Amino acid sequence: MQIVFILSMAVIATGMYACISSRNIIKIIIGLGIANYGVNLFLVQLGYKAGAIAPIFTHAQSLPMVLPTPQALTLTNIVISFATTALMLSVSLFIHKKTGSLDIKEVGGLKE
Amino acid sequence: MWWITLIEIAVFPIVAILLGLLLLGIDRKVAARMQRRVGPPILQPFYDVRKLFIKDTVIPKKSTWIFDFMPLLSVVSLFIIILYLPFMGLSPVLHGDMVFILYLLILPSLAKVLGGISSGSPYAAVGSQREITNMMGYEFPLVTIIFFMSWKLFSFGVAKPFSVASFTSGVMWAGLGTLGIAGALLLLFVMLLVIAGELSRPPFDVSSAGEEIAGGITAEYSGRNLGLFYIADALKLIVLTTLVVVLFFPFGISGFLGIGGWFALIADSIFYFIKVLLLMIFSETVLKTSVSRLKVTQLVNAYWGSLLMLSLLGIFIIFIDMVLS
Amino acid sequence: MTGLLMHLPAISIALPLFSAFLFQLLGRHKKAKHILAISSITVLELMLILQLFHVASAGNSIYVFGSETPVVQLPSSYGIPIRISFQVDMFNAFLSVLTSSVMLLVIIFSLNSLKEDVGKFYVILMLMLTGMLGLLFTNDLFNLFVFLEILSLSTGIMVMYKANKFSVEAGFKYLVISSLSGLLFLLGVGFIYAQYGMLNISVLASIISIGLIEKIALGFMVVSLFLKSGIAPMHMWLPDAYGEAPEYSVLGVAMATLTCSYAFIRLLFVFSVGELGTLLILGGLLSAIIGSTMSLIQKNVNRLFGYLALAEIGFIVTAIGCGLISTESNLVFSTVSGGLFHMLNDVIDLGILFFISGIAIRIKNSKELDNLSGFGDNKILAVFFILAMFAVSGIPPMNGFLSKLIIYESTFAVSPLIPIILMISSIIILSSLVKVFYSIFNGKSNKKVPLNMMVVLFAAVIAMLVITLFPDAVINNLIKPVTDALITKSEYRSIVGV
Amino acid sequence: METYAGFWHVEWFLTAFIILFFITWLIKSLGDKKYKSGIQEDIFLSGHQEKEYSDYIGSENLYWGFKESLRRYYSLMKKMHNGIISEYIFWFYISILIVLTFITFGVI
Repeated sequence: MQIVFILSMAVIATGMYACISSRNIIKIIIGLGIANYGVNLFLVQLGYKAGAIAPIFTHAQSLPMVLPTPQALTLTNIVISFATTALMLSVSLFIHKKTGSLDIKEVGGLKE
Repeated sequence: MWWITLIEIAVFPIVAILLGLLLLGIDRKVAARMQRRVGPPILQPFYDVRKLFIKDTVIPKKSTWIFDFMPLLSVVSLFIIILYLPFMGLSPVLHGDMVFILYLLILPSLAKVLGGISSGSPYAAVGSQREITNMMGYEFPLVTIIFFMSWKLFSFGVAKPFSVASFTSGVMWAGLGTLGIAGALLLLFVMLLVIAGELSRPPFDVSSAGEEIAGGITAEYSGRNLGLFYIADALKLIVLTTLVVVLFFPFGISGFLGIGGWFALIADSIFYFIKVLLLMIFSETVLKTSVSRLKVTQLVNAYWGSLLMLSLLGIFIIFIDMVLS
Repeated sequence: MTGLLMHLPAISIALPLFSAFLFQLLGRHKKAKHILAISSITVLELMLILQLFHVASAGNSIYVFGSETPVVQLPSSYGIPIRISFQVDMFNAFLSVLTSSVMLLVIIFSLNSLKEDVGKFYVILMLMLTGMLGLLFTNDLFNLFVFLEILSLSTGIMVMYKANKFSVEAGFKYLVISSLSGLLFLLGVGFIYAQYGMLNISVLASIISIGLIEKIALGFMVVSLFLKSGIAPMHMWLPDAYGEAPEYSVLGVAMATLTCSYAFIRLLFVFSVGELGTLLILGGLLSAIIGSTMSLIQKNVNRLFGYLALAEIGFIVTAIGCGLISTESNLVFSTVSGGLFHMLNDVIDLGILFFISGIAIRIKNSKELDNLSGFGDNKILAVFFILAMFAVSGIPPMNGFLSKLIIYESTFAVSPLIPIILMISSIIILSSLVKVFYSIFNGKSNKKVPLNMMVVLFAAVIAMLVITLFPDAVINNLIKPVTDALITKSEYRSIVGV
Repeated sequence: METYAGFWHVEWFLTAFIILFFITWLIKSLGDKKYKSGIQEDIFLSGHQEKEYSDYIGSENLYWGFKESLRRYYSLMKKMHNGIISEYIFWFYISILIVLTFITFGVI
């Protein structure tokens, strides 16, 4: 149980590290995506019970079920992160068209 | 009773103008005496103002309507401050808040700056941005001292530590050891320099530097407007010296001499006039004749650097004194 | 009538969403879209004002989604409140009225600035409004995350609405910042859910015992909201977003930032986490200093006002921080009421400044301070700008001075250093506004100011003058109940009888 | 309006303002009546005025004195606001660390 928790924290940490260390906009978006997967993993494992089955009620065997709420949270978070990533990718497309490069140093036009 | 305050509201400003112009005259006379020259007559400022009011008022083509309105606003705001301060040793006409007075002190120089920048001349523009830099500079030590004093009143348990009445109640300097007096003198020294800055007197007169920017803010002003700015300068002298009197010497003489009624009023006002006169002489006449002008960059360093450190040192000494006693 | 009042929280979210959907059906009829936008927001505003009066008289009202009767106490079959619920108290009712009136003014202000893409603009504006109202009313942590994301996405698109090189970059930064903050907020929510298995704020607030896990969870949640409301070390995106947003809807973006600051104020007070007060004060002072000093050297007028907004957020956050730290009750009350009163004044004063700069940019169609001059002969605009300048920098008798007076004279009891720094930064704000005055109101040009912009400006100035002339009335029957609603947490917690 | 440590009365300020505004306007009207109002003159320039007005003092070099005296502070600010997104996010991580250490160790 603790291992999954530590793993998800590690995934979040790598995603966040990717955001600050990469110089390319696409890599920042990928970093954000990875961090989002980390949070999803953390949310899903919250409701985990050993030996329990997925919380689907139709034709369910009479075994204990896993907690459904965190999975609902994860579903919504996946949808939201999908929308955000799609929007950011289209924006980076636009940035490339306007400034001709994806490097955050050239793109960083708004100085002090 | 309220009509008495209305009369006071109308009378006090006129008295303040006369007193201010008189003080300016004395200031120029003493400065001249210090440089071993005769100097203009004491009533010279009155003649200056009369001359200015007779002259034509020239309004430059490029200036906007604000150019003509701002001298008025500058004088009105100074009149209002006088009502909130214990002018002539009497209790203030209207009860005000120290933070309110601090902010209202900005209005006259702000009006002067707005008038300057809308006068269209580049000299006035440079002069007014120097005046704003000067204003940003001297606010720091001024605000530090006043907030420390009200915090001191607050630690003494005064109900409304920010109101002017609690400043003049004399609780401030009640229990002061020798260390406290040294700290208070240091704060007084910083306050005198800050007042010289607010009046843009020589060491800090970057905004109306005659030589560099041809008369600074009031380069384009003439006639009535310049007369009003002259009156505003005199009023500001009165207001600031009264502020120092409130902060550092709030005690009256009549209680000490034990005379009552009308004589007490006269004695108080004379004592007030002496206090104001001495403060003016030490704060800017001495400075005017001994120190030359600072550059704009040195100005902010002087305020935010050395003067601020001095005031913090004074505050620290007083704090130790409070802890000891 | 009571039926409508009962469903008001849900309607206030549904109406903007539904009208956002309707815009697509109207096709190319620009006139119809304008009418729909204005009418839907006015109806919404009237309902929210109605709700404000209802809450003022009848106390908090709750709305539980998906249960038989919306106002019933949560079914406690499992002992865990499962459904998502909205709770409306004086604080968020007051802010919702403020938000919707700001959005109404923004819509009227941008009536003739929109070329052909009218529908797109209104859809984004309506989504922003939905996000803001949802963020204000929600009583559920995860629901707060969802509305935070809706608000962030739509505000990000609004920032890059002008689609030029700089605004796209500012928008991209806004989106990256928002998704990062949403991510960490969700992490905090996850921790709370792991510990208590429930997400309802008022129930959590009544049973939470602040341990290590709760502290870390609240830390994550609150920091990500600090980032979204632009507090000091994490503020760099704010001037970019305000500088590059379209000049007629930049006030909407400012309102989005203030709504995020509502979110963390609500969380801090409901979960009564006192430790963060010192940090809030440090962050507030730092943003006041950075905001004012950086606004001195700006060349783009909206970017300069962005730094002013940052400094104003610094004032509000310092006051709230002092409220969190201090224990003596009327000190807490006066600091928090100073902060909230300043929030109201700040929205109005910055609104006037943004409207005037919007007018100047629209006529001169350039954002640089140097080529905005030419309004020297426009008397009304100059008077309004001077009044707004006095108000923002707190010169008596304007409304900014009232709230700053309350803030100075209450935070000084916490430590005299705080009002000193705040006062210095408000003097520097004054000088940067003099710089804007110098570059806009000089020289003569007989350009006519469009009517709808003047109407909006008049409305904002009238609101400022009302507060200036009747401070006691505004404080006693608006700011006082709002502060009580925020500070006395008992009613907020006990609404959900578990 | 009562605040925690002070007070503010709008009505006194406004009455004083109106009365004194009238008095000052009277003082101003003491001035020379005969003067031809609005004598439009050119501004005083030691040399020939060739440039348009606003080219003289652009908004860029206002407050040169203030910027010059706080030179180190402003260079630090320029480095801090350099427009690179990963720097901004880095500041966010620093703030997370500060807040978390602050809140866990309960330093008031």
